[in-house]
Parts: sequence; C-alpha cells; structure tokens
Amino acid sequence: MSYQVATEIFEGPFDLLLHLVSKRKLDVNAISIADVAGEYVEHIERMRELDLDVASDFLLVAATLLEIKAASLLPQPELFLDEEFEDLSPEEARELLVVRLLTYKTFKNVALELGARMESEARMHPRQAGLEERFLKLMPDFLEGITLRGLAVICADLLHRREVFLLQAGHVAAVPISLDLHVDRVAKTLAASGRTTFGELVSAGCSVAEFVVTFLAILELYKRGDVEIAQSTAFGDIELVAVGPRERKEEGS
Amino acid sequence: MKADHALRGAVEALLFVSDEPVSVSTVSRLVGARPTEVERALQTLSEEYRDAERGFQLREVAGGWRLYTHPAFHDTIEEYVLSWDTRRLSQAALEALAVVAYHQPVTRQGVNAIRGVNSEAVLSSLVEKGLVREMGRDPGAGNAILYVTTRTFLEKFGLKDLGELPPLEEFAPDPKTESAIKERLSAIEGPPLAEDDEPAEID
Amino acid sequence: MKADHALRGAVEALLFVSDEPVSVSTVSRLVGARPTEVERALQTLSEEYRDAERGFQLREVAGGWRLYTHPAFHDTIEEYVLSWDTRRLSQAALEALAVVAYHQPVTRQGVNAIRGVNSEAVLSSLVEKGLVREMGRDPGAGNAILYVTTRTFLEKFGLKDLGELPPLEEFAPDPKTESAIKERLSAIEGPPLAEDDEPAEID
Repeated sequence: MSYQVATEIFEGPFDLLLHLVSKRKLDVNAISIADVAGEYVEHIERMRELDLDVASDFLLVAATLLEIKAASLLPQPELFLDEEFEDLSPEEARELLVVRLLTYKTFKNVALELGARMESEARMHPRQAGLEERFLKLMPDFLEGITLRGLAVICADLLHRREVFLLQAGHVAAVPISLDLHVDRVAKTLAASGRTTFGELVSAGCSVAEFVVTFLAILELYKRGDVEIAQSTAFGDIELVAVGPRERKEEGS
Repeated sequence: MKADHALRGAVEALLFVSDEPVSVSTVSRLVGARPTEVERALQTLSEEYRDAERGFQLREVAGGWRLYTHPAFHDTIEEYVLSWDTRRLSQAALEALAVVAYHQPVTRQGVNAIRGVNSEAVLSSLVEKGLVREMGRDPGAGNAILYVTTRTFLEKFGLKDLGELPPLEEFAPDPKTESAIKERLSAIEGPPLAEDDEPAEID
Repeated sequence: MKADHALRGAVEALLFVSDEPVSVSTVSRLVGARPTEVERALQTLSEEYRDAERGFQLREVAGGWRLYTHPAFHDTIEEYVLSWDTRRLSQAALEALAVVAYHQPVTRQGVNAIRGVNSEAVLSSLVEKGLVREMGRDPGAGNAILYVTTRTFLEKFGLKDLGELPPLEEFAPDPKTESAIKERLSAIEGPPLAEDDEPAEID
C-alpha cells in the first residue's frame, strides 16, 4: 500500500489525529476542533508534497473533521461521507469520533505492552536441542520406505513440472509486451519529429500483439494529453501530433 | 524423600527432551503419577531452578510446561543460537495483533474499524508469522473470515492462556487523556495558544 | 560466591541450547572466562546434577561437554518418544523435503516457487518432525527465514554430508523430453519471461 512510507510516522488517520490532539499542553483548553482540523489537513498536504499517496482513510477523517468544524462554526445539518458517519448530526459524529479515538488509544497502549513483552520473551530460549542419538531410532520413522533415490526423483520431477508450466504459461500468454516501453517509444518518436502516423509506428512484420500494444500506447498518450489524434478517412491511417512538451518549448522561446 | 526425587527426575528428563510445552496430563500419564503430584513436582522444580540461580528456568506457557534459558544469559548465548528470530513486530502489526488477541474471533473489518486503517496486509503478515490464524467465517458479516491468535502467539508472548492477557481496561486512556481528546474535538474556538506551550505527554 | 554463580549459570545456559558437545575453549570464549575456570565450573555442575539426582547429567565426551538425560529415565523417555505422532509424511511434505534437501538453504518462497503451491504448513510440520530446521535469514529476500535439513535427516539416510546426495541430473527428464522443451522455448520470440517474474532460482 502506498501510504506505507507514511505509516512509519503515523499508523493511520486515528494515529495522526491522536497525535494532534495530544501534543498540546493539557491544562490549557487551547486547541479547538478548528485548529485540529486545520493541522490535520496540513499534515495531509505535507504527505502529498512528499509524494506519499494519501490513503482514503486519512481523507475520510479529514472530511469528517472539516464537517464538524464547519458545523460548529456555522451550525447546519450536514451529511458525512463515511457510511458510519452518515445521517449523524455533527454532534453525534463528534461523539463517535471521540469514542473511536479512545478505543484506538487503548489498543495503541496494549500494542506497546505486547511489544515489550515480546522483547523480553525473546531473551529466553526454549530447550529444543533435539533428541540424543539413542532416542533417535525410537522416533517414528517418518521416512520409512522413502529412499534417497525417491527423494531425488521427486525433486527432479518438480523442477521439470515447473519448467513445463512456465513454458506453457509463456506459450499461452505469449511474450508479455510492456506497454510502458511502447508508450516511451511512441513518445520519443513524437518528441523527435512532432508528428507521426500509426502506419509509421508499426512495421509490416509486426505481430498482432504489437499492433495492439502500439494502439494502446497511443491511447495512453492521448489520455495524458500529450498527443492529438486525427483520422481523416475511415480505416485510414491515424495521424498523431505532439501536444505537451512542444507547446511548453514554444512558450519558452 | 526417595519417591519424590524419582518423580522429580523423571519429570525433568521428560521436559529435557521435549521441544514443545508438555501438559500436566501428558507428564502424569508417562510418569505414572497423579496430576496433583506432577503439578507439585513442576512447581518445586521451577522454584529450585530459581533459588539456585540456574542458567535455565521452568515456565508454564501455552497450556504446558517448558524449559527455557534464563534471560540473564541471553547476551552470552545469542551468538551461539544463530537462528534466533530477533525481528521485532512493527507498531502496525502489534496494534492489529492486540485487536485480534482481545476481540477474537474478529473479522478484518473489525480490526480496520478499531485501527481506522486498512489492516489487510498487516493481518496476512501476522498469519504468515504464525501468530494469527483464520478460523471459520462470520455468517453475520457477509461470511467474512474470522481471525484468532495461535498457540505460537501464547508461546512467543509467554502466556499460559488467553486469560493471562492483562485486562483491556488497564490500558484505557487515563482520565487526563480522555478529557483532552474530548475537549479538543469539541471546543469550538479556543483561546490563542501560549508561546511556551510544551508538548504534553498523554499516556 | 556471586561470580561463580554467574559463570555457572552462563555455562549452563550455553550447554542447554546446544545439541552437540561444546569444547572448553568454545565455552571459554563465549562466556569470557579462563579455560581453567570453565573447566572447574563444568566439573562442579556435573557433580551438582549427580548429587541432586537430577533428570539429566553433564558428561565429557569426545569433543567437549554435553547435557544428557539420566539413563535411569530411559524407559519414560522411550515411552514419550514412541507416543509422538506416527503419521507418515504426506506427498506434499516429501516434495517440500526434497526441495529443501537439494536447494538448501532455501526460503519458504523458494519452496513455494518450485512446488507451485503454498508450503507453509508443510514446512512447519517438517521442522516439528526434526527433518528440517531454520537457519538464519536471507537479507536479500526481506530477511525471510532460510531452511536447511537437519542432522537427523542425514542420519536417516546414512549420509555423511549433503555432498553425498545423488546428483539431480541423473533424475532429470530423458533427453527427448528435454530437447522438446528446448525447442518449444526457442520457438517463442524474446525472453520467455522477464527476469523478475521468476520467483526463484533453479540451479
């Protein structure tokens, strides 16, 4: 999951929110829901700046906070995005959030305790030294009737089956053709000449798969807004004109 | 007493060759003594080792008794016990594990709800580590998979059984934290912050 | 004496986790004491166990010192070991064992990749039966546990070391099958699969 990087600091939206409501001095009733909401959104913005994909979980809590904030500044019935928070008044949503945070904090505390426990436990090593020779022969012979040869045959057979499997998988799925690679190739052609056609991009000897992937690459570039597409006649060649980088270059010159 | 010594020795020898916790009933059957006698012998051994400051100890874990080295000598033998698993669990994993431990059987959605974040990956890593396992499905929750902790969990955390988990109430946020959370989420507009506000410790 | 107790405990802990004789020099290095001191501690321990009629004894054998169960309890232990699960190995377990034997040290993922199915349960059952054990971790594979075969495995097959395993090539598919595979492989343009699509190495 892409917010895993962020989780090194905060394990989730509750963790972040808990951090925000906890970090101020306790005896000062200073920080309001508005501040918390503001800081929360700031944090998310920072995560985005760091190019961390902000998970929907974080956004959901942000939305809820903003709803509560809006409602508390300007009381009016609002709807909440989360199913759970849906149909709740801001007051109820706030109560629910408090309960959830308290529960989360409880488990965060337990997790700390479990972590400490596991660590101290790891300093004790259980006896598992294995049987003395004289008892080994008493152990049920799990390998009864199994020969070394038998074991070797099993292993060789597995490797063989794997080869055949990979072979067939390769056969059925053909050679995977990388779309990214083709997008790059088309983009490079466009960057060099500014325009090209589908006919120029595919050569006569191309496989059907390459036709398809080249077409997909063009669609991908179109989706990104890097290219304009025109086809003057039905079944005629598709003409491509570069958009993005060229225009920027012209603006610059 | 001679008889006591013989029983004690037999119990010791059994524990010595076992690579898992041995239950009182198993010992009782093998040494031909009543469970209460066995129980007493185990207790006595455990105390003897402790009083004599032996390099090993006898502990009750995961439904049985097992010999362990004494933690005081961990550093000495660490080098020798090569394969020992020294990896720690991440905070995320510990949180999810805590939820499963206290709420079992629990669905993934149940874990998500408490942590406020998708816990799928972290649950599968716990399953992979053998600390948590799937046990049936919850017909009331769209047949979602139910998770429970394993015997390995008990062993790794040195617990006799789940009843030994400390009560959850002990870990509830203290009143100070609780009121802080409530206040901060309800105060509409607080007074401006003083410059010298220190970060508070909420625990 | 306090210092004596600490040394005795460390020596005991070390012997406790070892399943082969430990030499005085090894003990001396690990516990950080002079060989003569270690020698004396070993003698003392051996006498202590004997005098207290413990279920185990400390003996000096070829190569060093090792803890053994006391022969007096041979019958009890015999009965215990005989009571262990006698179910034979499943086909799945045999496959996993074969893969570990020939590819060791190997991670679970490596075994999975070759067998094409999840081998977690089957590997733990092999570990339980003392045929396979964990040995360290592969830093190149996310610190995954590495598995190797045990001494018991070698002994069961009368092997001196792993070099004595019959070469796999002898059991490879016959030349006709092999050339057919090669033909079909070369009939496909380009590399058959991207390098990193291959979860494991075959060698």
